[in-house]
Amino acid sequence: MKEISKSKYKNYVADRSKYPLLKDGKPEFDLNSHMFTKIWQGPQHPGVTGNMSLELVINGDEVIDCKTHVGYLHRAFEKLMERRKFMQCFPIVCRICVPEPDTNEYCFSAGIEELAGIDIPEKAKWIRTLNLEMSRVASFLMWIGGQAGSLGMGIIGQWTVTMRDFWLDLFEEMSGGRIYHMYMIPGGVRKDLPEGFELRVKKVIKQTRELLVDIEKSFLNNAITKSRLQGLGFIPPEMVEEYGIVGPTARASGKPFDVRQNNPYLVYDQLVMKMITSDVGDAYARTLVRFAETILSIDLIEQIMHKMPKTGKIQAKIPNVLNWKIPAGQTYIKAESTRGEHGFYIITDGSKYPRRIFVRGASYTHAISVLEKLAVNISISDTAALMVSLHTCPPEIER
Amino acid sequence: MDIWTKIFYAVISVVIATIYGLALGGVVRKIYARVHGRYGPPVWQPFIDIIKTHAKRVAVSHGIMFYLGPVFRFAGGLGTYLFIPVIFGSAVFANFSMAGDLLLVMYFIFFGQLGMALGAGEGGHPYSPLGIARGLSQMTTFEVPFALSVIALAIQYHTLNITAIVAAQQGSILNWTLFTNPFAVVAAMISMLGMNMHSPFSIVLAPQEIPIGPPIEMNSSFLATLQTNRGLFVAAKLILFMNLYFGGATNLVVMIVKTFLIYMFSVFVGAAFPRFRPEQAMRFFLKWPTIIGIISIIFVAYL
Amino acid sequence: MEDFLNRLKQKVEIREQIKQRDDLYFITIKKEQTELVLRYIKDNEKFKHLSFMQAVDYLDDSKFMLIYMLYSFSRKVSLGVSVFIDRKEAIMTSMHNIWPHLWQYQREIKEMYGIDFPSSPRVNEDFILESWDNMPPMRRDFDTLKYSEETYYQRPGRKTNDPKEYMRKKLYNDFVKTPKLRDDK
Amino acid sequence: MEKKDINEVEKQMNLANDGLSDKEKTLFSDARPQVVPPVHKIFENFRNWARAQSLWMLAFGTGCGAIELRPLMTSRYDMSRYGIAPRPSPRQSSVFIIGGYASLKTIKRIVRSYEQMQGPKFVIALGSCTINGGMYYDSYYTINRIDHYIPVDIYVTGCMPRPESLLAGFNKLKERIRAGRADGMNKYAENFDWYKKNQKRIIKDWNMPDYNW
Repeated sequence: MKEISKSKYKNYVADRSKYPLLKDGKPEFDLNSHMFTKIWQGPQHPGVTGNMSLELVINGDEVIDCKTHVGYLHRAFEKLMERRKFMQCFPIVCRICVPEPDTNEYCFSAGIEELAGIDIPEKAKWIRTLNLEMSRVASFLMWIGGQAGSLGMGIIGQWTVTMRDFWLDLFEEMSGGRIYHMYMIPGGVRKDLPEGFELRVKKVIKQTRELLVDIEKSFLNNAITKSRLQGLGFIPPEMVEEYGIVGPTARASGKPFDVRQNNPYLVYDQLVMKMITSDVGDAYARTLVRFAETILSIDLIEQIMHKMPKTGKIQAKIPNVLNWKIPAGQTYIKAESTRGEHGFYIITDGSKYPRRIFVRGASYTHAISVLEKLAVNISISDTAALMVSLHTCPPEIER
Repeated sequence: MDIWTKIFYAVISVVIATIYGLALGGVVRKIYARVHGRYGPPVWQPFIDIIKTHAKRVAVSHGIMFYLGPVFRFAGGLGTYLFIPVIFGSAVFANFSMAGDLLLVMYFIFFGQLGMALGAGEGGHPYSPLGIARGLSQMTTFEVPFALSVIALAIQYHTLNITAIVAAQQGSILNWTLFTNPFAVVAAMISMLGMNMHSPFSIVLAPQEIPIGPPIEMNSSFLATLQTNRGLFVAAKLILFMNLYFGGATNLVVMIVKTFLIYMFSVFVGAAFPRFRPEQAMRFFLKWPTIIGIISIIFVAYL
Repeated sequence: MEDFLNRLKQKVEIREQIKQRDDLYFITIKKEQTELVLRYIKDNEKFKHLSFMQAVDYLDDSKFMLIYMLYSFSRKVSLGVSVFIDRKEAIMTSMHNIWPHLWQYQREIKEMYGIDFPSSPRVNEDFILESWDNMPPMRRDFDTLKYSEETYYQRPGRKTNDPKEYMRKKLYNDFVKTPKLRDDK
Repeated sequence: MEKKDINEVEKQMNLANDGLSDKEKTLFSDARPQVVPPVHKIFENFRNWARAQSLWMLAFGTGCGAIELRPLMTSRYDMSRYGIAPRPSPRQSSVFIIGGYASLKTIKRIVRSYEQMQGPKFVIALGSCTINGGMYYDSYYTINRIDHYIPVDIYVTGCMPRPESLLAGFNKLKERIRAGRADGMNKYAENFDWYKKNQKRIIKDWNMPDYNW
């Protein structure tokens, strides 16, 4: 793997000192002064990631103020789960984040298992890890396409989304579903891996590796990509912990924060993996880190396929799901999604229904506080690229 | 030749050029699709699109200038085309070429964008003025190397008549401007990238930034006019470049082959690069292409 | 970790302390001491990362629980700090000065639970819900099914089955009807 | 007879635009949408054919269904073969794909975008949640059936519908258009008051014009 080195340009820090005036920490504009234009970027806009919107105040091409508006995808999952039984909750948790549903499934199932005191079999753990890593690859592939697309290079998106489709085929073979898998049920996984699955995974891995080489040549080493992404959305290391930044975004700023390695879950402690960090902290560094993470995930899948026990139980015994009462307790389960720390906070009260389930998505801070801070003083052409480089996913903000 | 015959010929030539331009657009979509690994839309898709946009039942207008926008744009395309001799030595495709038509053509290339600015501004959508500001400033910058290159041609051939420039390049392939004045060609071809608005210079239409910019409010027949103009304008620009730098054409087949190859330069660059930021694009045109343009003038004037 | 909790105990009153996992602890503190505790453990005990802040409705006890989930990079431990506030006077001190991104959680809780955080930035703006005129929806006495039935048009034909009966029919009915299945081979 | 006349008068009357301030009222049109009858049959058939062959869909991912549109755009399913292309502006697009559940906040934007589209316009609703609420039937923030708010031409069921079924939906829509049955625009204009009443019932802060031209 190529070392991600520090680049030579000067860091770009948002500077509010020019105009407008700040009053009580809020910028003040006189929109009638003909100096500022207010523009809504989204929800109907091809540049925003999913269904969210930015309320931008611009002066010429420069963004002066940015406010994120979310809630367009609010389905009230947390409310719905309060009135569903534990097993009934399961099919709807995966709908929380569309590009990467498996992390939700894992967090929910692991939380339920922890509170109910169920140990899942060894092989189920391996299959879960495999599933999580596969979903990471699929999500990253889509993200690379989005990052290139936000810069107007549609070709990368075409290639990667097609490649993601082959990964979805593997999911379909494994679980029966393309997008929503509902595979990691509480107590294990739903079905064993099909016969010959390993061979097909290897084939797709080979194709993906070839594609990634192409992408590295044509997109990451492209002079225009570099000139646009370098220096964009600079996150200093001090900001990481203050703003709750996690995942590849934090790692690109030099903070080694990876749930898989800091607090290993499932079988991650048995896998060999390297912490991928960069000390630059701009959008290009984030791109490189995520790209390296994709390769890392593929490596991990190969390791898992190699080390996974061939036989064994895949489901622990769980009580009758229709009358499943889980003793009172609370827990917080977290896992590493492509955007960072993804967690489920579950409180039970001894009844058939959960008392409260809260889903913590990494985009919650990335898309609101961090984006609003970083979007100041950049060109309006870069807002899409910045948003994608933070890998925002609106459904996990509003749930 | 009396004026009516001339006008009749011009109408034929405009229709053929428009059809050719639109078909070229269809082929380019197909090529993009193949680069993407797709099958792609049929070649005649642009024609169906135009029929469909005309077939809309409602058209929302935002005022008189809104009508004038597409009309001005189309007039720009038409004006550009009508003063370029398409096929050297053909009466049908001679159009209204005359002494000094090169200057008129350069004016018309600019004219359409100005008209569009008026019309799109009337639409009232905030992305329209952003797109117009980008378009006009980019146009100003890519005109610099192009103008320098044209000045080099004027010095080289001692004329501003396109027919005369084409005539001077006849005979051998080595008489083409491409070989007699390569610097001018390089400067002009780079500015053509900006003119055709493929990436990396697609900053005007940039769907991810300012969703398709100026024509965002254009609907129904307004849009259909713009689409028709796009076919004609692309053909006109390519024919202009073919005439000025690649020796013109003596028949239709040569014309189609040459313009197609010239366009492919733009298309392949477009498929392989992301988009510039507006200020980067402007800085780009004012740097190397301009220097090359100046070198080309020095090359023909003093060497 | 135990050292840290003992140190904390000397300073403030910890009402409840649970060790859920090796890397997950929960403590309950008094409402008045929240800001003090949070500042102390953020600045002195390196719990710098705030994973989330949320509210839980205990309708039976007429209380809200607010939980701040912190994480320490150096210890690799999560710590949930929970506070109980009264349900009728749902007001809490705003902590947005401690973490710059805390305001958005407070804004969401204000909207979803109706717990007020005076002086928190943009706390009264719409966050997720737009044009909402009912009670805060995440409160437990809000009936979402009833609201949905009253507000939105239902398409007739949605059936509700008793899962027990339905599964029995689906799984075993065929088998009972055609018992020869097994003999076929 | 009298009653009918009143209705006629009412239909001619302009919209109230109550949600707007006095200053904004001057900026927006207050005309009602009108029913535009099709032209002569032969021409209309030709136009319908063109409409069916060139479907520009609005790039508005209203829900999770948007994720299956991307595979549809890329080489595996490649919808551009059928003349379907994404278009960023509602003014220029003719197909609106409702990607699944529509939350209250989104339905306002859906209505607004739908009204800005120039007719004839078609709506494809994806997923079970647009038909009867699907698994969000009891959610307080998602609507249960979309056809009470905008006219729908084609439903594609499933959660998620696969790209193949989406393509099948597109082909069904084409058949409908060619047969001249996809007339959602006129349906909307005819039943304008009913649709508006339903929309205003759930969108409490109606701060846009009654019809977004």
